[in-house]
Amino acid sequence: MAYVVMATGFCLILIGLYGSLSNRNLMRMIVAFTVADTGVNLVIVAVGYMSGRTAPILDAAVPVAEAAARIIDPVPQALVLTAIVIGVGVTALMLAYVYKLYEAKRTLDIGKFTELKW
Amino acid sequence: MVSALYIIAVAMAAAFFLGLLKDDKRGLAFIVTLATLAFMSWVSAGWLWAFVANAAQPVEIFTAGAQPPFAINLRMGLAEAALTLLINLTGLLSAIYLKDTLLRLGHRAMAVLIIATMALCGIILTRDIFNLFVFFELTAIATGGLILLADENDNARALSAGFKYLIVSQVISVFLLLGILFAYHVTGTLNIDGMNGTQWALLNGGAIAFFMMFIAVIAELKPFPANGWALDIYESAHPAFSAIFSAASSAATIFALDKLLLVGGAD
Amino acid sequence: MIKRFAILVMLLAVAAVFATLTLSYQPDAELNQTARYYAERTASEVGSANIVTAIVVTYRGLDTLGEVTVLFLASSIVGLLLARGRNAKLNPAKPLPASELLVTGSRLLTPLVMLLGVYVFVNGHLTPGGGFQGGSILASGVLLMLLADPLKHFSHHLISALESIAGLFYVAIGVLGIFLAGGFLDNRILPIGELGALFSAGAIPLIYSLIGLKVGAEFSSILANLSATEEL
Amino acid sequence: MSQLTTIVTVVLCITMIVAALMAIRGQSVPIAILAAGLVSLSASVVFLVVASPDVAMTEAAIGSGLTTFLLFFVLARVRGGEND
Repeated sequence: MAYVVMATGFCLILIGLYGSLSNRNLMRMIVAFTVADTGVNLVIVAVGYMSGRTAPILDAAVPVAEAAARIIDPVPQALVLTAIVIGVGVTALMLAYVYKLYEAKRTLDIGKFTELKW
Repeated sequence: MVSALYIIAVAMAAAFFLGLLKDDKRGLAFIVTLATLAFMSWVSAGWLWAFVANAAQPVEIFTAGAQPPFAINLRMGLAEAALTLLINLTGLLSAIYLKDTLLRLGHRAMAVLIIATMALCGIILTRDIFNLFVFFELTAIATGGLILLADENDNARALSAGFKYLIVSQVISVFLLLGILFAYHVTGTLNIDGMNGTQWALLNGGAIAFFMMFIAVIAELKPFPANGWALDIYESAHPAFSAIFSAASSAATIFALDKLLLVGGAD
Repeated sequence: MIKRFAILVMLLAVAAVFATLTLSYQPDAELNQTARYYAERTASEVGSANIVTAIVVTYRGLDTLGEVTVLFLASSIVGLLLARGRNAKLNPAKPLPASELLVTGSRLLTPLVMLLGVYVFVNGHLTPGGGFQGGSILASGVLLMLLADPLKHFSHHLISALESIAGLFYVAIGVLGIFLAGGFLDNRILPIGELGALFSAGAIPLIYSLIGLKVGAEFSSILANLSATEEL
Repeated sequence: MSQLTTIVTVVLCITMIVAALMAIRGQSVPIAILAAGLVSLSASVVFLVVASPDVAMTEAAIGSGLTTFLLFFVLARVRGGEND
């Protein structure tokens, strides 16, 4: 199970990176980055997964005594929470940039901003 | 000596406080900015003096009342004190030099400047690799914001340089995050000192995880192939910001690289 | 064409790295030392039923503080970026009024969405969910109001005031942790209470509610700034 | 791990990969954004299957909800340059 989810996560990252680097339209780059971020989150959660165990919530079903034997690794989940919100923060910032770039040059093609070296 | 944690706590409190001020109180906001940056420089100067003059021992600062491998800890040693002093002074001097731009742009730009300086100090102080990643992201976003301090006329160039910078920092953070995660999976801890003990890098998959983290942080230093877009940032951004961007963030990134070498087992 | 070929070659190298990572990965049978510590000690030390919340708010509290600052930065910079253009044009084009269905629907739904958001971040330490999820649900409630009435002028100062007050309280609670309890952001400044009760786990409900308000305010300010822009 | 959840996970993973390909290859940008939203949505269901409810809620609320809306909101503002 963990292998399936991890392999999918890695495929999403590759697809996202290819999409963002090969597209010329700014909006498509950002959409591809969103896909890459989702892929990274999938891989992170897949690494913390142990088959046959349950979610790290202590309640009637998982009493404190047997917690260590029955829950999966909670640390990657805490990291993914932070990674998702950072991804949204950067995406919102990039979208504001796209709006201002379009306002300045009336085009979304990254090639048109050619006064730069790249 | 004031605990080094106050560099981070006071900087955040000041940035959030600036949000409270009305838009017309920009003079007061600027004074608060200068006071915060001066306080941060004073704290790190105090530590530097403690280490140089009366040879104090490096201090570990624990958070959340738990031992380091299970909570985040910061270390204030001689190197950290000197580097944070460099960064805070750079922030303070560029705030003074940026006076008219900051007053024109209002309290939001000042909050961004304070948080950028705090994030760079955080990269140096923290002993936890995921915390290092969070501070790297903070620096990347703050740099994306500070580029806009450029003057009005060549706005398009600053914007496109900023956009390219954000794209490259997104790609770097993908690899850094994966590297951190597989390092955690192999060693079982996120703490830099905890990782240093076991020669984990040679175990299964550990070498690749370390290699990914290493490459990501080196890419942060903007070496030769990636310096196309970095040059444009220097040209289009405000000279004071170029000072922060080149001196302070490179110093912080090199120190982070040194910590990562520690992780790899190179003692 | 060359550029595309170069990208493909680079991605092939990256794919090879990922493949070796996947193949050499073995899920470990037992929790490693950090996860075992959290599994055993959360109930006694922190008192939160949701272990992930205990890690996010208390054990790795500095991460979450940095996290909230990332969102604060994003909303400030978006405000900085979009505010400059706005005062240039004084009379925004009149957007078409929202349809009747949307207005009445959102009038009914917005309070429910807000209630759900508050429920999610108040019970962060008991059930899955917390500040980030509750805050984004709050923001989608504000979003519904924005869609229903595009011309409704959101007072940016109120949103940024709420955001700053929540942030200041969060840092104050953090610093309070140094004096009253073990360290910065330690949640034992309030009694831990017994596991599973609403007012348990020390300051975690308080901290997560502040984070929920702050994240909700930040997303709303990003959306309000974006909605105040004109169609180009 | 019961057969059903494995099948559900495999089906969801395949939809994610197909949607991701559509997201970068889509004929028009709105279709690409919808495909990215679908990727996030099925990712949050996979998170549930992999026993991490917190992450599933976050991914659903922020990943597919807010991000998709932000993208559509800015796309509406930047309509002109869509197909170059």
